[in-house]
Amino acid sequence: MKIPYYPGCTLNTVAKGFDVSARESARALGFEMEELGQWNCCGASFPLSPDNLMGLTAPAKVLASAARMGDAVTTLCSVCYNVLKRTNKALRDDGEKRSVVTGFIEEEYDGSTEVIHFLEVLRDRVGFDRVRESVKRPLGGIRAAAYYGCMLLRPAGEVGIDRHEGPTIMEDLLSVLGCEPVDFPNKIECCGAHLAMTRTDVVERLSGNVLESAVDCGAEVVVTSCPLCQYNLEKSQAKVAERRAGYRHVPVVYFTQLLGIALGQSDEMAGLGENRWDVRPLLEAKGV
Amino acid sequence: MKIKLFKQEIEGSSIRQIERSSGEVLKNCYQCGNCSGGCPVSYEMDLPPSQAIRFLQLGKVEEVKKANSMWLCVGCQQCFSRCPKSVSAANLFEALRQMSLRQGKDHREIRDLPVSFLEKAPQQAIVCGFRKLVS
Amino acid sequence: MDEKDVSRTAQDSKGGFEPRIMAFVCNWCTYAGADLAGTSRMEYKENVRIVKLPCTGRIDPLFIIKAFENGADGVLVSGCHPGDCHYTTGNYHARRRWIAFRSLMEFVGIDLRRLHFSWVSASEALKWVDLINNVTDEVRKLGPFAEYKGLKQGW
Amino acid sequence: MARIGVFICQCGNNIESTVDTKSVSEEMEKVPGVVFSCNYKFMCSSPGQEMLKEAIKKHKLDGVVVSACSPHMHEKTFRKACESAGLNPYRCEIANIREQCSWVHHDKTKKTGTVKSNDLTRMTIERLKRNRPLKKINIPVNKRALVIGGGIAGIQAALDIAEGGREVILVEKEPSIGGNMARLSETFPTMDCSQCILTPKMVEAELHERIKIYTYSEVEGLDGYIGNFTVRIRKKAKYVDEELCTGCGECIEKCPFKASSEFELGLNKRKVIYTPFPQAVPNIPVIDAPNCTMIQKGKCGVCAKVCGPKAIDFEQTDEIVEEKVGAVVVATGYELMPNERFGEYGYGRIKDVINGLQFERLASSSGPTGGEIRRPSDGKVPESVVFIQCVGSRDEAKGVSYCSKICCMYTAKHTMLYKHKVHEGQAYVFYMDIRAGGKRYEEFTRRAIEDEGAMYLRGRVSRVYERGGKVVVQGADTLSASQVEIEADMVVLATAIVSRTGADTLAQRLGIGYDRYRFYNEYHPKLRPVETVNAGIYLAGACVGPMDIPESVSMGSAAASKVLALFSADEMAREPIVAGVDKTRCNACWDCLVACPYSAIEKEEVKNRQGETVRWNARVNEGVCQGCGVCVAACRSKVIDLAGYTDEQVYAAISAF
Ligand SMILES: Cc1cc2nc3c(=O)[nH]c(=O)nc-3n(C[C@H](O)[C@H](O)[C@H](O)COP(=O)(O)OP(=O)(O)OC[C@H]3O[C@@H](n4cnc5c(N)ncnc54)[C@H](O)[C@@H]3O)c2cc1C
Ligand SMILES: Cc1cc2nc3c(=O)[nH]c(=O)nc-3n(C[C@H](O)[C@H](O)[C@H](O)COP(=O)(O)OP(=O)(O)OC[C@H]3O[C@@H](n4cnc5c(N)ncnc54)[C@H](O)[C@@H]3O)c2cc1C
Ligand code: SF4
Ligand code: SF4
Ligand code: SF4
Ligand code: SF4
Ligand code: SF4
Ligand code: SF4
Ligand code: SF4
Ligand code: SF4
Repeated sequence: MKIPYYPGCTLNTVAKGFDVSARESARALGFEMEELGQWNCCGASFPLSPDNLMGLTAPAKVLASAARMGDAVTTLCSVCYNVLKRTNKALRDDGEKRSVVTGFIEEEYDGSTEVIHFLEVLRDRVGFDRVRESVKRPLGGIRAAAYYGCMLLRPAGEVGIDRHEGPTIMEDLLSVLGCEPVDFPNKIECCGAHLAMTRTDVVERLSGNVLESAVDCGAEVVVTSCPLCQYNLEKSQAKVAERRAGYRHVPVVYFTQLLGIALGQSDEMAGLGENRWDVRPLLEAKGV
Repeated sequence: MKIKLFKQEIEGSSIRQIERSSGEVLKNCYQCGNCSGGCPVSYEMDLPPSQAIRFLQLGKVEEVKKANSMWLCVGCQQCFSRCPKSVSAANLFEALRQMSLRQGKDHREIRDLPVSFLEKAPQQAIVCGFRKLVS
Repeated sequence: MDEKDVSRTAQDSKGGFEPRIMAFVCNWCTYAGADLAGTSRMEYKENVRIVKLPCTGRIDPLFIIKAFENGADGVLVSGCHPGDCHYTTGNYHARRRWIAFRSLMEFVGIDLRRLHFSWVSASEALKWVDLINNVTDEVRKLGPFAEYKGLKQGW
Repeated sequence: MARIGVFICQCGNNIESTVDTKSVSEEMEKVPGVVFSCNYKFMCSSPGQEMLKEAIKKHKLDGVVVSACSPHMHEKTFRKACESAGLNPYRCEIANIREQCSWVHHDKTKKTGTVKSNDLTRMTIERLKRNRPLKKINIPVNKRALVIGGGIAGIQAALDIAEGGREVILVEKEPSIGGNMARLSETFPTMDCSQCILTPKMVEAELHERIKIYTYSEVEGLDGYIGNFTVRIRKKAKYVDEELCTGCGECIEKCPFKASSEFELGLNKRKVIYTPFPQAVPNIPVIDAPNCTMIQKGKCGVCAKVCGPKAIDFEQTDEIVEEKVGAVVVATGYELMPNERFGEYGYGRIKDVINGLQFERLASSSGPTGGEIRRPSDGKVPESVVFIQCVGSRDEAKGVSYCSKICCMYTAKHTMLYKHKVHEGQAYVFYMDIRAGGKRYEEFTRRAIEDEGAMYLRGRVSRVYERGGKVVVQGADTLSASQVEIEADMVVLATAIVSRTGADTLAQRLGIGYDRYRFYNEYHPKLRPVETVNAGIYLAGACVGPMDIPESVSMGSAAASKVLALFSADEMAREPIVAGVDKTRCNACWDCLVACPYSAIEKEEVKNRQGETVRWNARVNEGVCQGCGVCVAACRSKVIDLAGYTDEQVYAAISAF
């Protein structure tokens, strides 16, 4: 099985571990993530004004490129997923928009390519049972909090890899890998996103709330699917530690990193070294 | 605050432009406050989403433009996903930002950003941020 | 009178003093509430004997004196909540009557702690159970109402 | 000596598990007067009942005690069984040894349960010994109904009763039936035209062979009790002979004088001889005597001259008629609170401040402006209208504390009517909450806002004043936390719905209850919403509290079905649990009369042969008495008693304790 794959700009740069661990895991599970021959940045934000067609052109180009490779395209980053999926829907449902946008990018595209997140690939195409069978190093009951944030889930009806108020897809994967998933109230709250650029105080507060909420529920590691979440959560730990006596930093990792380790990848391959707080001691302590 | 209400403002051209640009119908909002209740940044907003919408309903666009709310909205869609009337404050704030940016007023100067940020931050944050905050 | 003594002995044979409580209740609210306690299989102290009347407004204060004379150690009166009376204002009449009646009770030498008033609606089974248990406990603490039985005259 | 049979039920194991029924049965045999006693597995089963019947016959029992479940369960069953065995059903009593003994005392040794069952059964036996056989009371029923008030609720009740085959007397105080609904333009939530749906019903009532309508009439008094009322009706002088008048309207046309129209709420004038509105039923004019120069000063008489059939009769006087009926439906409706109470809103001072019903008239095609929205002061079409909700309602300080329930809906309707007629107009509504609970109601108010563009402002208005031909409204919008000012052309006040002036007087005449706002009290607000404490008198429509047309109609129909049920038998059977007075010993202190919640006690005059009053005594009207026993406890002479719960019976039960 081969699946066209759109990495997006961030996975090509600061989030390499996310990318590599996923590709390697796919290989271990018997399928190939085939990077799009030609791609550009998706724009990292879906244009919220229906009259802003400019914002649709970049993702439309990505989709058109994917269409040349297969009937579906997968991504890892939550933001890419959100932007591609929404753009795709806009192009599919609105003929007028479609003709303007495709005219502008001078490529044919009808919206028929399916945008699926890597988690969906694992659940729906590979099957979590297959994943379970392939696990070589069960993760020793490590208590992992799956953090979804906004982009995987909202707006419901347009995106949504799972129920938008109570998703469990990531937890389901984590328990297959031998983790003990930790449910926590803030798992679908925003991390502060691009306010990292303007209002670090807000980001620190929102991401801090996520961290505290996870830790209070017993999390030993927080698992994400988005480089921006990852960045904000890691960056905000210092502030949490400042305002909360006895706070111990929790490692924040991509779900693919844990997947890779469980499937037997080396620490380097899984990019564990890229994380600001190392998850390795924790794994060792659990006998992984 | 004291305001006078005028039909000309309630149905004014700015209001119509905001509605067109956002795809939202202001009258649909019945001011239940769910958006403000769930918005992760409403605590920092001069006008929380529902109140911003209220001023737009009354035709008072300037009140909303003066407020910091639109620059704080991160587009997380929590408001929309829980709105019983399917109104998206996110879309309305986007429309207001566009209105402001299209007049060439940047909310953030690139040169003000710390170098460390530009080095470490994920590309997507920078791309997205520029799209939202800079014309 | 023989039968009565049989029952008295039976209660006393448990050991300590077991008070005898007479309850005057209205048919619509409290009687139905007590029924509900039964259908819900709740459990309460067995010391109470109910006399059913259409309405608390039917209760003549002399009934109470008569009950004490006949060996009751405590008396309970319970009906519908104010405003809920099946007969619209019957319980309100009852209430007004009690106010005048209290002083009479004291005058004839009845310890008012032996006399309890309450409102129990048809759905308040639990309240009924608590009421009986509490009244029983309270009257048990007061001991037998022997003084009053001495005053008994024939009716 | 009594011959009493005692039957102790085991209820399978329900009683037997904690009560030794055999021992109870043996114990009861020892009680004087008991001639038979047994225990049985299921007393209510057919064999159980058969056993009871046989025992009655075999042992010639004159009384039965069944110790079993609660009397609320099977008292009827066993009384019926006794009756079929020839025993008076009221000679059967139940001792409750299940719900109030075996089920609540879980002592498995059976000691507690058995002792208590002994007591309960013995107390019941003693009560029974002193019980007299009672006979059900039968009251003849006069199968005609009186309906007071000819609004939509009263019309509906009258039509339903008449359709059910019974005669109806409909009394209406105005010259026409129709009530407030006749004033409305279109009606929420469907927006059908009020006149179009009401007029056919009015005509149907007028033409119905079993409905007799008295308009311009009021109820002066009511005597009697359920099934047997006598009502006195004052027919006010119309100065027009109803038999002769053809309704041609010539008199109205020619009458040279005018007065303010009540129906149009002062927005228009009418002639001194008039019908309130063109579709009036009956279509017979009345003369407004205080304004008629002929009646006041003996000058004019134009109407009499032009009247072909000579129907005008200046000599007419009020007439009192008596009717005999078996049931009464009260449907006297509502009024609006006088707005003058709210000086800050300028009603009465500022011409362009009007109330909701006046707006209905402006919007009505048969109204003073022919359906065009024009403001009263200068007839200008208002470019903007401010509607103020909750005026007087939910206002403890100056108005009433309740919510008038329909004004949110009619205000939404008004904004739509306005928008339909004045496309460029802007409606503003000040509200505290939008209360639109009802089928399709919320959707209706949303339509006013979303589709018709009414601007709703959450807050109250503090003051209204005139400035340069405009009406300035100053209030708040709490949603934006702003003080709001609007320059409007007209202001409409949604004033509180209140009870009719004189509602209390009528209630006193009828012997029914009313609350502090003079709305009539239901027997039970949930379970008997159309009945009153006075049996045979029913309620319908807004005289009970603010309500809309669908509710008023439902109540009208519900009241009618109660009346028809009452009329379905020639006689009414009543439980014989009623009070009775020992008349010779009654000393006429009237304590009982004051205490009785149902006014069931009457003063009875005893005369000698010469026709001189020798004494007075109390008498219980068995048709009215509900058997509460309040009078018994009230009588200091101990001469009034309650069948089934006599003093003697209660004392016997106490003594057996
Ligand atoms: C501004 C306004 C708009 C409304 N719009 C709507 C609407 O769109 N849809 C809707 O469903 N409802 C509407 N309503 C409510 C509607 O008017 C009432 O629900 C309905 O009229 C109640 O009917 P009724 O028969 O109970 O009372 P009424 O209509 O008040 O009729 C009572 C009748 O009894 C007569 N009467 C009073 N006292 C006596 C007496 N002592 N003896 C003899 N006769 C007496 C009166 O003269 C009157 O004819 C509106 C109300 C208002 C104020
Ligand atoms: C949480 C809550 C609190 C409430 N509190 C109050 C209160 O305090 N005061 C108040 O006035 N009201 C209250 N209500 C409203 C009240 O419950 C309803 O008004 C009332 O129960 C409606 O009665 P009903 O007979 O119309 O319907 P239901 O009570 O629903 O009875 C309908 C019956 O029909 C049966 N049935 C359904 N379909 C069929 C079929 N096809 N064939 C045969 N039988 C069928 C059902 O089993 C049921 O027994 C409350 C409601 C709720 C939800
Ligand atoms: S949640 Fe929706 S309806 Fe409620 S206030 Fe916000 S936008 Fe308006
Ligand atoms: S999209 Fe904007 S307004 Fe809506 S909840 Fe998120 S931050 Fe708040
Ligand atoms: S009569 Fe009552 S107690 Fe006896 S069997 Fe029947 S239900 Fe049970
Ligand atoms: S003119 Fe005579 S008949 Fe004609 S309406 Fe007047 S009173 Fe009646
Ligand atoms: S007599 Fe009276 S009613 Fe008749 S026309 Fe003259 S003023 Fe009018
Ligand atoms: S129905 Fe609406 S306007 Fe009328 S009193 Fe109630 S809340 Fe106020
Ligand atoms: S028993 Fe009750 S209803 Fe009957 S007369 Fe006495 S007080 Fe009135
Ligand atoms: S209270 Fe007794 S004595 Fe007085 S009037 Fe009534 S019945 Fe007669």
